[in-house]
Amino acid sequence: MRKMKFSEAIDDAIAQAMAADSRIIILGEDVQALRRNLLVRFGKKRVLNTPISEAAFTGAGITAAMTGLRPVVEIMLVDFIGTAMDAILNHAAKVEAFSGGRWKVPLVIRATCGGGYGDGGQHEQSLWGWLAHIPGISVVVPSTPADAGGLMFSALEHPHPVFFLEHKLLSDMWLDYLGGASRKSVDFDVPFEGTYGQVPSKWTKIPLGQAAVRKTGTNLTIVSLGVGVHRSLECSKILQDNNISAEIIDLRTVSPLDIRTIHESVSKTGCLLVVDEDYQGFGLSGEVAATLLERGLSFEYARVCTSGTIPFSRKLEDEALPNVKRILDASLKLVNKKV
Amino acid sequence: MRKMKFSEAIDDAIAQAMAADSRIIILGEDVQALRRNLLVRFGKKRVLNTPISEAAFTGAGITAAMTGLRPVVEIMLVDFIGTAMDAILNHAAKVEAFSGGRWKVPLVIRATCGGGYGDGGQHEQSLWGWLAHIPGISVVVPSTPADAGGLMFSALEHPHPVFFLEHKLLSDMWLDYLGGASRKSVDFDVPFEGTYGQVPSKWTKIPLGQAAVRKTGTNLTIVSLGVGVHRSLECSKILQDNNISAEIIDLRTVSPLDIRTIHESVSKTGCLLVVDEDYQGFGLSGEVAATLLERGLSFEYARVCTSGTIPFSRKLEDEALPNVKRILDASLKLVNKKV
Amino acid sequence: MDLWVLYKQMLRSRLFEEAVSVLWNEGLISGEMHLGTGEEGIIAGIVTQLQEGDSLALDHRGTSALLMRGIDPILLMKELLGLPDGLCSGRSGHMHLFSPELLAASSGIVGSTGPAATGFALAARYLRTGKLSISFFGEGAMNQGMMMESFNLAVTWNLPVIFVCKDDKWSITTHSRNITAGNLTDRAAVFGMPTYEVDGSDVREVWISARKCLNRARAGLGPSFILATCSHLEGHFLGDPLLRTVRKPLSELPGITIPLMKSLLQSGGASALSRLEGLTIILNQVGKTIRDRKREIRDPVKIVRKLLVTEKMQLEKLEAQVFEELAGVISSITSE
Amino acid sequence: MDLWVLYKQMLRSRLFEEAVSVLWNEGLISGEMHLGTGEEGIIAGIVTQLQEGDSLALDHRGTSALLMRGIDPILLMKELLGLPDGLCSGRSGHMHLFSPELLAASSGIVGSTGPAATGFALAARYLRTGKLSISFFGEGAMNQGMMMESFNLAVTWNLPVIFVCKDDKWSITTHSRNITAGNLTDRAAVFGMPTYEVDGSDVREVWISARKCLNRARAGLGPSFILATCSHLEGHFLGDPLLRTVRKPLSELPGITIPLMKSLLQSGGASALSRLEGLTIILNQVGKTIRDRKREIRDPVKIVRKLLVTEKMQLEKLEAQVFEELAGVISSITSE
Ligand SMILES: Cc1ncc(C[n+]2csc(CCOP(=O)(O)OP(=O)(O)O)c2C)c(N)n1
Ligand SMILES: Cc1ncc(C[n+]2csc(CCOP(=O)(O)OP(=O)(O)O)c2C)c(N)n1
Ligand SMILES: [Mg+2]
Ligand SMILES: [Mg+2]
Repeated sequence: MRKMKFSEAIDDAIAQAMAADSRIIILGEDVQALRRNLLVRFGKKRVLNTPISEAAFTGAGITAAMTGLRPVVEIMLVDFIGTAMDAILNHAAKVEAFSGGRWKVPLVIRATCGGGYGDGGQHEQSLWGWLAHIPGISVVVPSTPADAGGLMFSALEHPHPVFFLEHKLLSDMWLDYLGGASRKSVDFDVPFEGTYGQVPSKWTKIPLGQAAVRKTGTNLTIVSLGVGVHRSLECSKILQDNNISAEIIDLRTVSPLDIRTIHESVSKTGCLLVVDEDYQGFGLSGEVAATLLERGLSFEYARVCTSGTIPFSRKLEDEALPNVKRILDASLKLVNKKV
Repeated sequence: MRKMKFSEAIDDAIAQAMAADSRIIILGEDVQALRRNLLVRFGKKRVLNTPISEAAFTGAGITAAMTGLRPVVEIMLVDFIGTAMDAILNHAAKVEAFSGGRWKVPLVIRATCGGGYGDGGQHEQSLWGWLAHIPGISVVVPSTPADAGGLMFSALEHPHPVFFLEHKLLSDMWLDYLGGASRKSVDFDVPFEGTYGQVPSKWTKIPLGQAAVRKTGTNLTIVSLGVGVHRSLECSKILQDNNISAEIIDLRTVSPLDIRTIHESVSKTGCLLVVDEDYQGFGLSGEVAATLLERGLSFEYARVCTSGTIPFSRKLEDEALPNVKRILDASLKLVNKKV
Repeated sequence: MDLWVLYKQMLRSRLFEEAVSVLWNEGLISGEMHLGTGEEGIIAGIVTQLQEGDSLALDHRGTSALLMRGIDPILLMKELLGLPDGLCSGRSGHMHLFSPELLAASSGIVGSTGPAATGFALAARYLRTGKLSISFFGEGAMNQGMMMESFNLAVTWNLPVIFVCKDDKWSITTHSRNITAGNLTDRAAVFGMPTYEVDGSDVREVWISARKCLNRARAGLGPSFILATCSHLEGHFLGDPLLRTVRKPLSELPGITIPLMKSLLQSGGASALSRLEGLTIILNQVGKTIRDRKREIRDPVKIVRKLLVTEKMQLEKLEAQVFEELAGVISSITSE
Repeated sequence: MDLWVLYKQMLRSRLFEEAVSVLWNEGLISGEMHLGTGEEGIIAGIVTQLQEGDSLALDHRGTSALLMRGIDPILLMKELLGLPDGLCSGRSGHMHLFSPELLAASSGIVGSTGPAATGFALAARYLRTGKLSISFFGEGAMNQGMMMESFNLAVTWNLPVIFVCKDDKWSITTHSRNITAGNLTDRAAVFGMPTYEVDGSDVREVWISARKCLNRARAGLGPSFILATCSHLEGHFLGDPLLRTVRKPLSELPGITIPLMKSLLQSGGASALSRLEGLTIILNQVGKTIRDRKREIRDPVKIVRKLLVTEKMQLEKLEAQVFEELAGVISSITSE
């Protein structure tokens, strides 16, 4: 076992895969600087800087994947995906269906996501539920270094397009790159448990579509992902002090959604709280509820999400994102409802 | 009272608004042909053909709206919005929030949507739930000529961005333009009740966020929109023969969602079926369920949606979209569950 | 350059698409239908020169290129008919045809063949040295951002792509010149690619320019651009509203002119002059369509046939062969 | 051209942004921070010539233009600090500044000022004849599809826009020339706009070219394009990783080089030669940054100051005024 930082683990998993599979290449803006450790090991033929042309290089990644390469296309911040959305919506997600299943798109799109460092509403979105709405793509959102590496390792062998989202608040590499970490006195509410941790000495696949139960409990199921998992864990300690035992599920992948694990838990607790940093409406938080209802389950339900454009001011931002206080309030209210 | 076709009603409402408000202009690909009736009345300064540059002209529509015009930007098929998604996601939807509420974007984006005429998966998407996920934009999906005109009339006075989606199967103008209606023997399953009907002699606003109860009933609530409303109505007749009385709610706007009307109905019937032509996961069908659960309602739930890329073949397409048979099966199963 | 091969491929494509037109008009093919009739000279001049391992990014008129590239016409026709044993199991339709064997992908999104061909070429550079990709698109697509981005990307990365702009002057009902600034060949050249302008109705011209581009790409010297003019015999798509008006004025015009006149005369709106201007735009659209038709469209199939007509026997034999193939396709489908 | 006015605006902007830098480094401003220090010559040469009713589409370096356009510096500073009584109630931050009064909108999305300025100009043509809009963006943004689309759209519609490309040679850590094909001025010119290339460190050059563009736009003759070179004194953003390495090699380098060397020597991967090539790219990035620094960056504020230094009294008075304004801003905020 080794210990690694969040983004370091991802790059390390990619390095292991790249060493074994010469078809893997990385392309995106500034990747020769961002992935400099991969550049010096695998050469500039496999780590390519692109122009600021997301539509063109994402689209190119798709057909390159269709004809033998395994590209990792980097979109710095997932917020920028709007410029390449046609490639995702109408191409990456649809080629396999259009071709009657004959042609696959083994493409990884890597992007950062999430807020909590005061960068404003065009640079802190999560969008994972939004992306998952499109049939034909998987969406991965890890919350620990070990998961990040293992899921990336999986994504690189997955025969279909995978969106791999890396929460900036978990990545000191990204916070550093964006200039934030160069200062002593910034008050980002970083969940340190997610930023650094044990990873296997050799990467193996963590299957897409398998949630992890981070904490077992009996009174309440909290379903979350990314930074939300750490906020929920923090909250569960306070709940414990109030004799409320929360079970915490880390989805790890939004799509495919591990509904079995959620179902089992909610059957037991009868109470579901979804903690989702993505926008509240028409997304992940609703989908979890609907899928359980479809399976005939009856339960109390609440959600803590982001409801509007994320404000810049750290204070307003903190109130807008799912924070420990909001999760706690919602949990208490929910559990009281059940009784 | 007059009678009008679906798209004719929309254009007529726009004409009435344009005559009263000189700031309204229309821009988009081929609009000088598509809106030729408006062109000859209001001149080419107010009906502008654009290059095939969705990103540029949608983006331009936003700032034009911010500085005094009231543009109606046309995106022929909503499927093409991928190319202009950044303008929607990061600009139209966010300017007001960023400016602390000081600057508004009174923009209408008009596009066609929906399938049922065998055009394939890149040309028949609905995407209304997907668009509604983005905070800051309203999404309108009418199902009758009268609603289409009245909601467009409203959209043109709305101070925020509105996506106005026009189902192609309801619009013989669009089916004709796309070449389909020029043939005698095509078997498109057009719901004729939605294509032609009475409209007021003078347009007045139908407020955004107000659903319409198309049929009252006691055993089951069917929530739908667009073509789905007509399919559901058809289905309700068969249900009636089986002594099942369905209440049918036409959402008319996806966002804002008229949760009050839905709540009232489901409180009564205890049984909710969402019929949604948009993709099933992470969208409208889940949101309706979640919002009711949040309000503490307990009910049986099912949904009939589109689950994957829409296939080209008319037969496969018909099976993929919410058809009467699928709605009927789901309704019966749901009602039986309740008993 | 073997004119017989070229003619054969063009004729195969033409007859196939004429059959498609009949089936579509009969209502046996659903949705929109964009034919490539009129652009066969461009497609043949390029596609017949491809090698195994080359790839194709096709737009909404991909049928012709797939046929010439060697797709099984029965599979293709079955796909267009939406049959479960079609090329893509009836799931694609004519705008989204895919053949992994031929490395050919289509898209109905205008401009998307730019990125697609760029990605194909990127993979070729790693895995299939000397192979290349073709991007086919219309002149209207030149205004799509991702297309221009692709020019930049392909040149920067020095990729083996040939960008082929099929200029039929129209983007559906819009005269492209009215919405396009500057000259399109210059627009491509400014990225530092060699460019060619050819009469796409003359397959020989296309073939010769394509040859240079292909050699360049195979030698690893980077992308090039061809602008080839053409006219689409069936207008933008089957049932093209402008063509319909021109072809069947008596049945089509009343539906158009009555609401038009009503709207023209309605009180409230622009000045009389502006209204007339608006009307002029519409009349111009129709007028241009009429002139395009009258001006004896340069049909690439007829043009190449004229060059071969002296060898009557061979020509007849070839044409009989092609007819027979198509008859075989049709009967194999109808017999099932 | 009044050099005193130009110098005053540039100095106001410089001092304001230097204060921002201090506050950011103190951790009082969150997120990223892109300053405009070094591009004041470009901004001043254009913005000081604007009239009421003209509009501004600003990129991620919008502070400077807003100041020169007359924004209340207290409101602006409060916004950057995220205070509830800031320009946008603390909801925007420096990348998304909006002022409806000044018709100024910012965006952090690279390339989006193209469409934004085009839309502003469209509205101006209808509602504010003779008024125009400015699009500011970097040379990296020229590869963004929507930017090129906007060139086409603005020319086609003959709109009063001035596209201003601030060429600092860098897109974050990427040398833009490596990912850009052809010459950027030619790329704009090919759409049929007049284009100008100027040394953006010399506000006089910018002013003169801008004058021509502005006159043209006001007269209804359509868009133009200016490419103005500059260097950003603080690199891409505050805490720029390349600059940090160059400025504080001792503290920054170990964190970078140790993993780099480990990875360079790790078994499995490319040949030794390819690895060295990779390392060279990184060293080149840093090297170019060092050279940029060494080559005595042409500071536009210093350059214009030199021209005024003979009038010592007036200069001192002006500078005192500007200092005082800034001091007022700071004290007004801190006193609250
Ligand atoms: C992104 C996008 N916008 C609009 C359309 C609708 N559309 C289909 S074909 C077409 C015109 C294309 O013109 P051109 O590129 O010249 O090709 P042509 O049809 O003339 O061969 C348009 C606007 C589309 N399919 N995709
Ligand atoms: C669409 C998009 N892609 C990427 C980014 C990340 N990004 C921010 S600034 C920048 C570089 C821009 O370079 P340039 O246009 O030359 O402007 P400069 O920063 O040099 O002034 C990049 C890639 C972004 N903000 N938006
Ligand atoms: Mg064309
Ligand atoms: Mg730059």
